[in-house]
Amino acid sequence: MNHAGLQNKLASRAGLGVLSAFTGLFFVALIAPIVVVVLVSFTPGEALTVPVTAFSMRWYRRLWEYQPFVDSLITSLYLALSSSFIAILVAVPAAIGIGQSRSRVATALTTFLLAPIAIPALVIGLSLLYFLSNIGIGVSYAALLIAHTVVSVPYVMRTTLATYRNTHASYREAASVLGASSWQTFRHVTLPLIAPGIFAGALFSILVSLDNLGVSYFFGTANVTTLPVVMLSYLQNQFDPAIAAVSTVQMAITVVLLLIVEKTYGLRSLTTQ
Amino acid sequence: MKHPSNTATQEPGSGARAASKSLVLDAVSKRYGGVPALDALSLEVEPGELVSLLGPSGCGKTTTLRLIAGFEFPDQGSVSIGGRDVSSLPPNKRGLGMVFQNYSLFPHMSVGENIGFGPRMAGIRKPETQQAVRRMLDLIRMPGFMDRRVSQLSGGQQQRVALARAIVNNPSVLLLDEPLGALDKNLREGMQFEIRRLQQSLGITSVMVTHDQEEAMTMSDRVVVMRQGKILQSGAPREVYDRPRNRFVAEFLGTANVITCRIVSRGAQTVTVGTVCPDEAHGASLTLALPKNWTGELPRTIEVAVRPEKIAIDAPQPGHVQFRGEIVQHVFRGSQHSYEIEVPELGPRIYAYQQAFSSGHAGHARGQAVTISFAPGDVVALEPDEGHELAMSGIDAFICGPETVATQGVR
Amino acid sequence: MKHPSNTATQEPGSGARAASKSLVLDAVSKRYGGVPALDALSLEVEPGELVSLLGPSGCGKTTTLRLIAGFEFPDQGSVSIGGRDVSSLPPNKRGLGMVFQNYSLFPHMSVGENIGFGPRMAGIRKPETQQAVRRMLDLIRMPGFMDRRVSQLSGGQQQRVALARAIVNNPSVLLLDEPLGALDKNLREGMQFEIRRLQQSLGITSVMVTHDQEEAMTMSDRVVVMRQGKILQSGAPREVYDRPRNRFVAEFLGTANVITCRIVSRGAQTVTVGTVCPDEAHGASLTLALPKNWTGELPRTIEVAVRPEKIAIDAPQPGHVQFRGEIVQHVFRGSQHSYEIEVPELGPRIYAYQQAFSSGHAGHARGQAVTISFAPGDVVALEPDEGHELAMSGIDAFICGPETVATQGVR
Amino acid sequence: MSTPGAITSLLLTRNGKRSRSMRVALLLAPAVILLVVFFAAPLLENAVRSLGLDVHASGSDGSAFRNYEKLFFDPYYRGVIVETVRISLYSTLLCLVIGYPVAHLMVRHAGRFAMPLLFMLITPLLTSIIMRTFGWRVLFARHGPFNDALMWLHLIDRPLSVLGGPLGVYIGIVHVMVPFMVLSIIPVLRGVDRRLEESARILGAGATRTFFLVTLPLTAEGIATGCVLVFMLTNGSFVTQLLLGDGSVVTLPLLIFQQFSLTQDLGFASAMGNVLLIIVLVCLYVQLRLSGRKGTSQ
Amino acid sequence: APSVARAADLTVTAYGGAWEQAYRKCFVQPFEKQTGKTVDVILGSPMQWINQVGANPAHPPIDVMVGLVDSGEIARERGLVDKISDAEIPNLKQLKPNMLGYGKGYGFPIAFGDFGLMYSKKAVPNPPQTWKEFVDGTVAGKWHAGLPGISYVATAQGVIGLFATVYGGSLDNVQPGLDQVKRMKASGNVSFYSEPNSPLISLRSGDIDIAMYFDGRAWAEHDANNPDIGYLNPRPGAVAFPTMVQKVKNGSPLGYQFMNVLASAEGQSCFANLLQYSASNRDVKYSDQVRSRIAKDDDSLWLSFDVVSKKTPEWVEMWNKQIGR
Ligand SMILES: Nc1ncnc2c1ncn2[C@@H]1O[C@H](COP(=O)(O)OP(=O)(O)OP(=O)(O)O)[C@@H](O)[C@H]1O
Ligand SMILES: Nc1ncnc2c1ncn2[C@@H]1O[C@H](COP(=O)(O)OP(=O)(O)OP(=O)(O)O)[C@@H](O)[C@H]1O
Ligand SMILES: NCCCCNCCCN
Ligand SMILES: [Mg+2]
Ligand SMILES: [Mg+2]
Repeated sequence: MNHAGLQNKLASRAGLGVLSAFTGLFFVALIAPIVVVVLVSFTPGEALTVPVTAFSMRWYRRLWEYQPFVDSLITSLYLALSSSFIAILVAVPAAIGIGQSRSRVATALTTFLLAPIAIPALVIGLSLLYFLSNIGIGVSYAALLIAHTVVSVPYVMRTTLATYRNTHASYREAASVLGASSWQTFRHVTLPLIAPGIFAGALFSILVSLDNLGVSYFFGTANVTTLPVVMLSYLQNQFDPAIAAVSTVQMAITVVLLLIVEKTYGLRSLTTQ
Repeated sequence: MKHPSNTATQEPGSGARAASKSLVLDAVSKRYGGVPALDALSLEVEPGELVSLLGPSGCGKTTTLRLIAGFEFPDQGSVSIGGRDVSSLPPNKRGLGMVFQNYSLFPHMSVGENIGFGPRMAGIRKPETQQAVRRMLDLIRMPGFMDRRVSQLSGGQQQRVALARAIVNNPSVLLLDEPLGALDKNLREGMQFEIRRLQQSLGITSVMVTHDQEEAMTMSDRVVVMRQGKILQSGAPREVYDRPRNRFVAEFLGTANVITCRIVSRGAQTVTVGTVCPDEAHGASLTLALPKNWTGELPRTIEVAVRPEKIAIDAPQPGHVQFRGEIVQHVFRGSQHSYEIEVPELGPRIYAYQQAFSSGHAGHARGQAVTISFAPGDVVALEPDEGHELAMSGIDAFICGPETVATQGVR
Repeated sequence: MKHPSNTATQEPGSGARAASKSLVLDAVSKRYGGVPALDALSLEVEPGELVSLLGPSGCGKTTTLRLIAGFEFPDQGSVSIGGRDVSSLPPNKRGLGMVFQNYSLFPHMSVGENIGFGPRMAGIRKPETQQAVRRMLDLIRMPGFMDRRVSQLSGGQQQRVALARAIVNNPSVLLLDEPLGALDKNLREGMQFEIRRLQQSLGITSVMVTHDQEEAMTMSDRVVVMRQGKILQSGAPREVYDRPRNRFVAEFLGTANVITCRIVSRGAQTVTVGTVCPDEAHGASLTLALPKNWTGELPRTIEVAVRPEKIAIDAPQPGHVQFRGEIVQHVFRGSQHSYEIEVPELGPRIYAYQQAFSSGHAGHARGQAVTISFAPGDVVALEPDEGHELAMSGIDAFICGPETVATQGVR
Repeated sequence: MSTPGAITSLLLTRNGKRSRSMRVALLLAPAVILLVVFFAAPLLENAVRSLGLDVHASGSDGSAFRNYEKLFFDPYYRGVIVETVRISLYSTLLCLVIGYPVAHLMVRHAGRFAMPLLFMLITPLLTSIIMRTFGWRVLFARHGPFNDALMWLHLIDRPLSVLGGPLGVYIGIVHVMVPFMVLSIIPVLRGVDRRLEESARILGAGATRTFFLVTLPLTAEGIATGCVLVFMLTNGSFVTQLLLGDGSVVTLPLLIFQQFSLTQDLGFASAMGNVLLIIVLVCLYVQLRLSGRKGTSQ
Repeated sequence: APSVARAADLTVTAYGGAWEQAYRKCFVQPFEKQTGKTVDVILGSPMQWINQVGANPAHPPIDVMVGLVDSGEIARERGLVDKISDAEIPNLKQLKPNMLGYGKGYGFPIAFGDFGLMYSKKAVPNPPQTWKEFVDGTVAGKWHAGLPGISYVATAQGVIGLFATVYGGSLDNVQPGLDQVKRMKASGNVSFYSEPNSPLISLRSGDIDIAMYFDGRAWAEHDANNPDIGYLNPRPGAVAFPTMVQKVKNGSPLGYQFMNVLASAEGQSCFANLLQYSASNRDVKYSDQVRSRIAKDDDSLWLSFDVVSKKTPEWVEMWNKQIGR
């Protein structure tokens, strides 16, 4: 048929090719430093060196032996999960409230509820340290939980609001006409429909919490310290592949979490505002 | 299986008349931010009746349904179902069924779970719910679809599942908001039949909103034509079609040749009009029944309407009025021919339909001189419209002479 | 103002025949991931002609338009516009206009910017663009709308702006993909008129896709019925309506009573059939023209079609075939009455339309015994369908006897 | 109905006379109270502290507005404020320029690869900043893979020092921020009606003009969301600047960190925190105004 | 209000990793064995602890705090720590007097590290023997040098003080020192680092050839990964950075007993040999290797950290303005 048609196809293919090459490069750059960390964690040597020529689980055993890593990793995970859970409890109703509201006040409140991600974590941490100490909460797990929840709220609120706005009101109306009470409508219709948004927000807040040094910094106690604080303190005096190993373990745990979310709810919602 | 609405407990204060109705809206008004959406609207629906609400966009059809459903509450007036005032009940306490334009099937549930949602909410136990769902699936002729995902259904199938979900709980009133709006024409006509069949066989009192006038006439026991939050006319489809109250109704429900006539004289119940402009010298004269609500002084002119299918071409009958004209446009529409005829005595253009009786007959040719005729009984005198205009921008309006909604394809 | 397509430069190698056409699709095929969407489809459109593509969902109508527009490239075959092979040109080099179902007006631009987009792309200078936009606004009778935001327009106005935007550059071919699909019925009919008026007065060659058969017949010079990527039948609306090739076309374009008949004998150009099932003893017999493509062995039975409006009730004429039956359903549709009649000699049900001639006439009542009749010339022998079934779930099918698409409302 | 059921139904019910705003207020209350108490109040205390009125902090001598005087009238600190905004702004633009094509490819061409790509996209968020920095140091070392590859290709003949300057900072910031940009653009881009682009094409616009005149403006919403997010997050971060900039990039959050870790001048730190807050609020306000204006016109 | 539920009898602080392990082994465990009391160790950084105490001065979550000299000064000035004497801590008598003086009566150093030059023996076969040689060599491009940036907690002030002293200024006039840093920076042969591990990575990867660094960690890196590393204290000496311990005000009195262990010769011998730092107790026994590596008291430069602490905000600002950007 048409030789020129082929040419034209090729031209548009070439455009796509450039775009694909760019994106490929982008993703390589994106994961390269992370790949380095993972590789280094399997070195048998003392130092974090690249290229890694042999494979060893040595530093994973070391992890296991250095109690603060294990303890603080558990603390961090527990903290991330519980703070995002509390954030869900307060942010989801808020998102629904804003989603239903037609008023300007609610719009202004949206800004307010998003504000905690704009303030340096250190400022939030320090301010809260003095504030909480004044009201008698002091340094404790409770304080850590409060601080992380404050930072988690914006993420959960934002994604939930977006999903809620995307779900048509007629689903809820259909349910109530069919005899569902407000609670039943929420439980059986609204909640399942906005669940992906809630999970996406929770996921973001968990990821952010796991690496949030600034907010955790001031609240560590002997029994309750988060992984970033321990890592920072460890790095002051020692730099060995155990650090890479603990990072890899943390990453592996989050990836598993992600896969669970993906299998249960699908991650499409991550891409939903 | 009969709808249970009449057995509902009757509350004190609601009139005895209301009790015999399935649904009564009593002078309900609703404003949105100061702008009235419904204006003291009253409507009564008999048990088992299917009433269609018709009207231009924004006239308040959906608002009416939402007030009945309980999604909105009236500013004034009351809503009663089965003789019981439900004005302050939330939707889930009203025992209704509803079908939405986009079906609103729960996307996270299977077909069976969607249909079973109502019974489940009513606290019906699982085996009975399953049974009810199966009965519904048989009713809508989709027996094997219990475990299908909603996303795997075609539009027509979704529509039927939505219907099943709405009626499984034996609702006292079924509400349908443009239930067929999202379907294409062929499927739509099939579903009109299906819905009407179910509605009649189960005897469910129903209120439907549709944009499609023919659909409303085909399916309903009664059509209600609304404008700006008010009911203009309500009655059996044929009655409203044949005796439209005013020009708006005439033109909204099908096509109408509206002719402005000079008033010659007035009787007790009748008015005699001349069919040409007052400034012209000739034309026929007709004596017509006065519109019901006609009171006060007689104006100088009056509008009358004749439907295109009432006009015969070259087939005058005794007693019919006759005019000479010329075919200016001929459109073949399948089962009908549509003609645009210039009739000097009436004004520039008259529309006439002719059944396409025979494929051998080519229809009247453009330019052909014809005689048109119609029975005086098919001419309706219209009440003057209260300053409202059908929003038909782009269509020229004549001060005097026939004006027709341009619903004609043109060659 | 005449469309410029014929003046386009003619390239060597394109046939002389193609040059006289505005648009030629020559055996184009298109597959999506192995699944054929278009199958060696050929179509020629005359200058100034409006051709409508009709067919069930997924038959390839949109794909055809997209190939013409250049959004997709054919796997095989070629597309020529004004005698010039454009198969390999990108859309912006083809000089076309297009209107989409949802209008696709640029929401971030004003009405004037939308209409002026094409001239702007063509490098026309600002004052001239402004002038062209103003001319277009006059043409669509929206002179004051230059600076309006698109979101402030009604559906019908958006539709007209989309049309103006599509024709401002004097396109050689105008493509319309369900241009009126989003409008409600009254507005839709007004716009059919409007589009046809502009298309004819400017003489723009046009290809339109619509789901609405009546719309296609009303507006088009030619309708093309498609199925599964192929053209089944193409011709003037009346020709296709009156002489459908097979059952699919007959039922897709309006309503048809399809009756399965026993073949009695065969002539050179004709076939004689018996109107009852072969296992029954009585019934009328008819001699019909053989379908054009009829070759090979005669089957045992043949399907014939009669349109509902060709059937007279209680008004037999000489030479017409007659049957006795009983009214089982009567639906008032405004300008027509629709009857469902049980005719034992033909099978369970026959649909017949009757013009609502007089508002005084109530129509035939349910249960009334009637005589139906139709001219033998209005009966069409159908080619056997190649195993395709119209997807009409929920409608029972009879092995023998009339089958009709259930396009009837039912009381 | 269980107790939570009862409470929720109290909150969610559409009952007759209870107004919508009442319900909305009840739904918003927990979150708003939480943030008023544990976010706004501590920051307010902070603002007071920055005025030197506080009892906790040391070095609160001199005028109450000393800290702000310094921030607004000392050209150095003014410069830092400008630098802070500039870094955030450039990072935001970089993320946009890099992220948009990626989002475009993911939405329009990735097909079944979209999900794996999405996974990869959020990997930077999975590791701690310290380890990411280590990764970069290894990759961009004088004899690391990056320089080796360029040398091998004869593109350079002396190793480039990528890190330790503004370039390193931008690499580090874009690395973590670009996922937020892409994830904000994707849904909006997905929502763009392809027929609008096709309309432009058929009206004579080539691929490039179609993109700039139609696609880009139509994704303004997603771009705005992504930009605000990246801007806000960058504006509040310092670790990347600290670890990859080696002192070459000084921003307000970095100075705040210095006040914590070196001088313990918490009043000055708080003052800088408040300036940051003001910058962010102004940006949010501008964005809301912009999208609000669009909102009313639609 | 009581803010922290104390799990143990005593709460002390520590840096993580090898430091923590040595601290536990040499001090915490012996203390627990001696007294039968339990000790909790908080990992983190000095400023974190100071603020935790500062936020809860009446019920501090910490009893004994480690830190640097300047952070110790801040704690003292904010009134967060108790005065100490050999009445509560008898072992104070065994400490070298100049070092004890560093605590100003509110704490004492347990050990100190020198901040000298770590270099690659291959890349810098003839390392500079004086700071001036180092500066000139850097400016001349003989090597690429790593210097601590202002944001590297703990050492920047020492560096400013060092160059001020070496180049004829003083703690009251640090401009001459800053000028030299500026000079080196202008040569383009300097990288500033912000955390202690990057010089190690950079030295290994060849991005730098020489760096100002702690002796103990340089030797640790030498032993573990990089035998190419050499270390020396240029003349007139490297700044000594002691690790201070302080008793938190309103903290448990047990803290004094613990600090007595911290001051003990046995504890410090154990600790100094593990981390290769010089100890404050004059009776400490070093292994031969460690003795050869650690600073002699007189090649260290002892800055007045009480002055440094007061000057810090000013210096930070000067550095930021002149070198920072
Ligand atoms: N939630 C609302 N807020 C403000 N105004 C509203 C709301 N709902 C409806 N309206 C207004 O009330 C009037 C009636 O609206 P309604 O939806 O009932 O019309 P409709 O007849 O259903 O129209 P359509 O045919 O377009 O669906 C309109 O003017 C509409 O703009
Ligand atoms: N981009 C595509 N990728 C894969 N298949 C496609 C694509 N576009 C169309 N198809 C398939 O090609 C066939 C023809 O589609 P097309 O859109 O042309 O149908 P249509 O006649 O316009 O239908 P409708 O009336 O529903 O608009 C269908 O089977 C459709 O599923
Ligand atoms: N006691 C010797 C000095 C220890 C230095 N450690 C470095 C820690 C920096 N925060
Ligand atoms: Mg509506
Ligand atoms: Mg299509």
